[in-house]
Amino acid sequence: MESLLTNFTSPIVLAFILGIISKLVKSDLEIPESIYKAISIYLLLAIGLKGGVELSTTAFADFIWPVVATIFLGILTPIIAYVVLRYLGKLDITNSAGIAAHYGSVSAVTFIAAISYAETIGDPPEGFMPALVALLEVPGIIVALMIPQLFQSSSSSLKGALNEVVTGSSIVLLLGGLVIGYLAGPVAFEPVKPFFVNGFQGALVIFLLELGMITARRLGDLKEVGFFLLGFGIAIPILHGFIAIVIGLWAGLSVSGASVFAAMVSSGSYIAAPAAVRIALPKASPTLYLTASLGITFPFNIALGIPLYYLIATWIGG
Amino acid sequence: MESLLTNFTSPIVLAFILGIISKLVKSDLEIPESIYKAISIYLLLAIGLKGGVELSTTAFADFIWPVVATIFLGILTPIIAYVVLRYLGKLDITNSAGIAAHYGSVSAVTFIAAISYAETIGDPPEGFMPALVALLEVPGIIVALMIPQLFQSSSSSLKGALNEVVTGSSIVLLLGGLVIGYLAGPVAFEPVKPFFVNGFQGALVIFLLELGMITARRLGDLKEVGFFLLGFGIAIPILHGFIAIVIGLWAGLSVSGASVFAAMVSSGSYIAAPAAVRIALPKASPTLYLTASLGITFPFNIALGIPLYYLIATWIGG
Amino acid sequence: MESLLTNFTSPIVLAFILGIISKLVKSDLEIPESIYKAISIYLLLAIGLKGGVELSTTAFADFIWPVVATIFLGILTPIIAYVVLRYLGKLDITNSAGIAAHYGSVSAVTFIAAISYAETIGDPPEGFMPALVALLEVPGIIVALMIPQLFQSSSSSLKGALNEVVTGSSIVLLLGGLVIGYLAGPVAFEPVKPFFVNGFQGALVIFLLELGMITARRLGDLKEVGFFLLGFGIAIPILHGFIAIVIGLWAGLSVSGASVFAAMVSSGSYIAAPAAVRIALPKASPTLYLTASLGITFPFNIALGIPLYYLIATWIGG
Amino acid sequence: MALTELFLVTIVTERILRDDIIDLIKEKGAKGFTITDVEGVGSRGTRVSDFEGKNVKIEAVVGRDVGNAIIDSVSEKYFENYAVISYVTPVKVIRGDKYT
Amino acid sequence: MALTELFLVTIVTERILRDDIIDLIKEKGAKGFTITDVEGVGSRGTRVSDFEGKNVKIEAVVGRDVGNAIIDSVSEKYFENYAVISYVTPVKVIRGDKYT
Amino acid sequence: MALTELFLVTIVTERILRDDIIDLIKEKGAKGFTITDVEGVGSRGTRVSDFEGKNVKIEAVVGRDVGNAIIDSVSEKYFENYAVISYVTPVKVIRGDKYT
Ligand SMILES: Nc1ncnc2c1ncn2[C@@H]1O[C@H](COP(=O)(O)O)[C@@H](O)[C@H]1O
Ligand SMILES: Nc1ncnc2c1ncn2[C@@H]1O[C@H](COP(=O)(O)O)[C@@H](O)[C@H]1O
Ligand SMILES: Nc1ncnc2c1ncn2[C@@H]1O[C@H](COP(=O)(O)O)[C@@H](O)[C@H]1O
Ligand code: NA
Ligand code: NA
Ligand code: NA
Repeated sequence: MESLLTNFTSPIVLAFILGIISKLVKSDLEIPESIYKAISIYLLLAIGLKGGVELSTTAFADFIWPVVATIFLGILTPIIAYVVLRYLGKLDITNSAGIAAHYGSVSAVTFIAAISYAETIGDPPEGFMPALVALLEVPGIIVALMIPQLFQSSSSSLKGALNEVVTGSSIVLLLGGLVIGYLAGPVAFEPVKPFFVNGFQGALVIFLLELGMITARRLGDLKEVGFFLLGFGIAIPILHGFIAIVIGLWAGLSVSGASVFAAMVSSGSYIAAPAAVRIALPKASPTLYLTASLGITFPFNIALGIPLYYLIATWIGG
Repeated sequence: MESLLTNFTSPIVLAFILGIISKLVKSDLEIPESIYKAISIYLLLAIGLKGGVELSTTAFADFIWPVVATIFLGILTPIIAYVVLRYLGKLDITNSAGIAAHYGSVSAVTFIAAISYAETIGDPPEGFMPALVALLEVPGIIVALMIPQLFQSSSSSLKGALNEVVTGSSIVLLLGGLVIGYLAGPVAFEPVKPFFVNGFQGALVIFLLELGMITARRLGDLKEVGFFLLGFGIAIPILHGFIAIVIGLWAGLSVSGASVFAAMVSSGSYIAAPAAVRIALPKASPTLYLTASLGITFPFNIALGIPLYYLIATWIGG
Repeated sequence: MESLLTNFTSPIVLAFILGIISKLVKSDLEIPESIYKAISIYLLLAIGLKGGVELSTTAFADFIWPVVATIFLGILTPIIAYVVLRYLGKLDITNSAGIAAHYGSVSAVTFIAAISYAETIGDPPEGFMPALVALLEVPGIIVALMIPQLFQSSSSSLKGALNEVVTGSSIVLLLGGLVIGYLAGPVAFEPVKPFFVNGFQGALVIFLLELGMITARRLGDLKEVGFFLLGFGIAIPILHGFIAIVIGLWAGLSVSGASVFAAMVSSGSYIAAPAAVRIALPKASPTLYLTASLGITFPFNIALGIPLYYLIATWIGG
Repeated sequence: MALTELFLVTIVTERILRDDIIDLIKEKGAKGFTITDVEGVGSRGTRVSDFEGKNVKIEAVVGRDVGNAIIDSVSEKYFENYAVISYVTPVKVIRGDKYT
Repeated sequence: MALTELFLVTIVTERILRDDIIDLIKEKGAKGFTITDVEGVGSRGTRVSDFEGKNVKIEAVVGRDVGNAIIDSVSEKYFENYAVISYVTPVKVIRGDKYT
Repeated sequence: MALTELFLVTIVTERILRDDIIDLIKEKGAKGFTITDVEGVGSRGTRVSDFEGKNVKIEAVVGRDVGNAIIDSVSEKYFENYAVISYVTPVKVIRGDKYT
């Protein structure tokens, strides 16, 4: 419980709430788009670099099983999501697949928030977690987008969409950062460390302020999407998170690692997936998939999910 | 005297001068608008956060009187400004009220510059000062905009204007920062501290470089506005500053606190007020009120006012 | 040799390569223009400030000869470049002069990269080097642009072009920073130091990521420009670098100082010169001069030149 | 592809009027609009936006009556005290019926 | 100075379609184009770009046939599922022959 | 509301020419202008701006003579060596007398 409160006194969570409020009161506050882009470039590159430096001092054996677990969940979660949407939610194939693609992929910010939560409570996860994020981003989207093809010979431009994802900026920055950090190693990383490490948490505050504002716009659509999706957006992350914790611990992750793993697996992508789905499944409603992943699951994870996964992980694995 | 020189070797003041020069020599140097906006968001949020963290460890009794003093001066200063403009300056009601609104409100940057001056000379003010800035921003504008209504049943859209001010980004960021800092407290603030504290003074340098350029554009209008306004832009801040020091000390502020208080009370708003006045008093000339607050009073305070108020405060209260 | 490897594990060089790759794989990654501009403002101001602070504690005698050497090379290098282009390369007068202007001036980023290379290997150069960069930027451009005037009474708007260069943002920021740093001195610089010193190397990483992307666009033009220019873009910096080392050491620079001096002298401008040449010599082909300075010489210097100059300097002067 | 004859109403004005103008054209019946950040110089120099000369350009494809209603009330409401220019161009629009 | 009668085709659409539309108009024979970042509101609310309502405006000066080819395939390909408006204006162009 | 028949002269060119073109159109008698940052592709690839393809669009509402004067000197001065397109559209302007 106490750890839940910790999360609510975190400037990151509070900034997210401030962002929502500022939109509700119709403030003219806005983070310029170029700044928003710059901060996300900075955050992705930073976790990539830090992850890479860690990898350079990690034995391959230590993260082979987490890698396997990640790929496995990247394939499993979109299928779970699809089945739930299609047969419980009675959504059509296209929208079910479109939403599933989001939950098969990952929200980098949720991951980052989970990392900084773990660090704040003094229990940092394994250093190679960023590598898993890069790994988790793509497969889920591919799986979900392929589903409609089984049922209908849709002329969906799947290739174009994948292309979009694989060369997407988040992949390039994460993988690029990982490689740079790996090649540079701790010594060469030293001089750039102040920029990428000390400023990190603060930049995250500004970023979540903006995400709060973006989320606020989505909240207006909540009534449109109906109760099922609302429940879905909360139940699925908990389910996926729970599975991720079990598998993560089994794969040898620490309690902290497993809870961060749960945060990323349970999260819904809101950059890579939307772009891919918009291209591959133009008939899928952006209002549905964006509201679910950005309007419901994201705030849930930031505010409650992250500490919750940590509690569960401690309870199972501690 | 020596403290005056200190101010002139301050990178902040020098950057401001560099900005003016770069425009005078028609350099193509320009700070992108999004960067300018980002820095002002950063600065406002930072002082808000720091103020909030301080508040979380301050006794209510310590700042109740400063709060009263702030509100009182927020009402008094626009009236003084109006009377001087209307009856000494013979300006019409609309322009008098329009300019008065600026001097009733506050320039956040002048406040920030005053804080960092105080810190540089090793005498930091009370930690709750940012709360007073948020408090001082609005009342003066309301008072000034209401004046014309007494004389003429002007159809001025007062409500729209106020709305504009109260939900303005500076208020949201200052108050938001204060609340976040207050709730987070010193411990949770620790991880974001490097970003918001260490980078602060440097970001201010870039910001004043830009403000120098903006001010330089205003200087061209100086001849248009005539000698009265030039004198007004220098005499009024000194008068308001003096009153603020006396009342501030009486309210229990330290010498340093009183001098920072003087800087904010004497300053003229150049973001909130102009927007409000443009809407509520469209007939008031922007050339007049912007030149006064941004072209005359702002540089005066940055270069001379701030150290001057500190001298006076030491002399009276030290 | 070992120092060469050091350079290839430097995050700065690796980020540059990442930038090139991200364009080759057609990633949608892009650094917003305003961010790119902001970082270059930051970098130029930062080295200016640091240089100025150093100057404030340096005896005039120590850098009078380096100053002379700089001006001398600012006049010599464009002439060498012109002769090679015109008589070996058989390029026409206009294009020869246009390209020569670039090699007569300096690339601030190459200089910055050289500085941080020297610092990384624990052998920082003299503190006044930034002053030399400011000094080196202009003369070479003037000399090169005047050459065509000797041969043809071209109606080239030389004055407009120079004006452009002298008031260019890089000069204003470098000189401005130098003066501010000089007036402020070590003590007043202290509070802004974290921002301008600690963040420096990291900001450079982002900047080179962007420069990698810009360079990648140039690479497409490589085939167009032919082998001569390719050879020129590599041979000339080595030649100029060698001359700079000899003269630099003679002028009393340390080994490290001479190698940084070589990096700046050998580099080709890609901001000031292109703008000036485009105006003064509109008939000169941007494809030629930009590909040479940005597509060939810049990457060569970043990856190989900088450590090479250091080796040569150690070999001659060590 | 059938093209409908409609009118493109363009309004360039100070940023501070952005939202008011948007409300105005919606109220007059525009089905949509496109906004561009621009800079400009005209008879009025000073702006109150942090940066002088920063304007917005608001474009709306509308039918004749809506167009007239918009420019009438824009000129009536804002011409006297604010920096604003407004002009109309005839355009041929695909699926034009959507915008009237 | 000789002016040629040509057509300015304007397309405003979601940013995500930017490159596809560029390829399309090149393929249909446009010799060049100009792109502007804009914001907009129309019949479709939601965008998938990080920021809603962010659009691009793509303008191409073309001859009659190329213009028709462009708007036909734009409307055919994108009208049903994407946020897009497209309209045509006659323009007089200097050295117009360059663009046909 | 009375509308005047005037002309909208549009010039899209490399950023580096921005100020020169502004001076030119002022000198030719334009009372004002609007500037937009745009990107573009045309017959000339390379730009010297840090970012390739970055252009400015300069629009001026002017009378016939001023318009002709502008496009004549633009094409004469800049067409040979610089990336530039220029075209004219007839527009109906409110209070048009202000701009001639
Ligand atoms: N003749 C013109 N052509 C194009 N845009 C103009 C013209 N005159 C004014 N504008 C635009 O309209 C804004 C307001 O004009 P004004 O009300 O004359 O200050 C200016 O800032 C320009 O952006
Ligand atoms: N009537 C209109 N006038 C000007 N622009 C429009 C109009 N309708 C739509 N747009 C632009 O076209 C985009 C897509 O429109 P829609 O497909 O109706 O959502 C909008 O976001 C606007 O930028
Ligand atoms: N056909 C066209 N339609 C619209 N804009 C064009 C066209 N051709 C050129 N442009 C614009 O004018 C600029 C210069 O064109 P150019 O001189 O052909 O390189 C390009 O970068 C585009 O922004
Ligand atoms: Na997921
Ligand atoms: Na005040
Ligand atoms: Na050089």
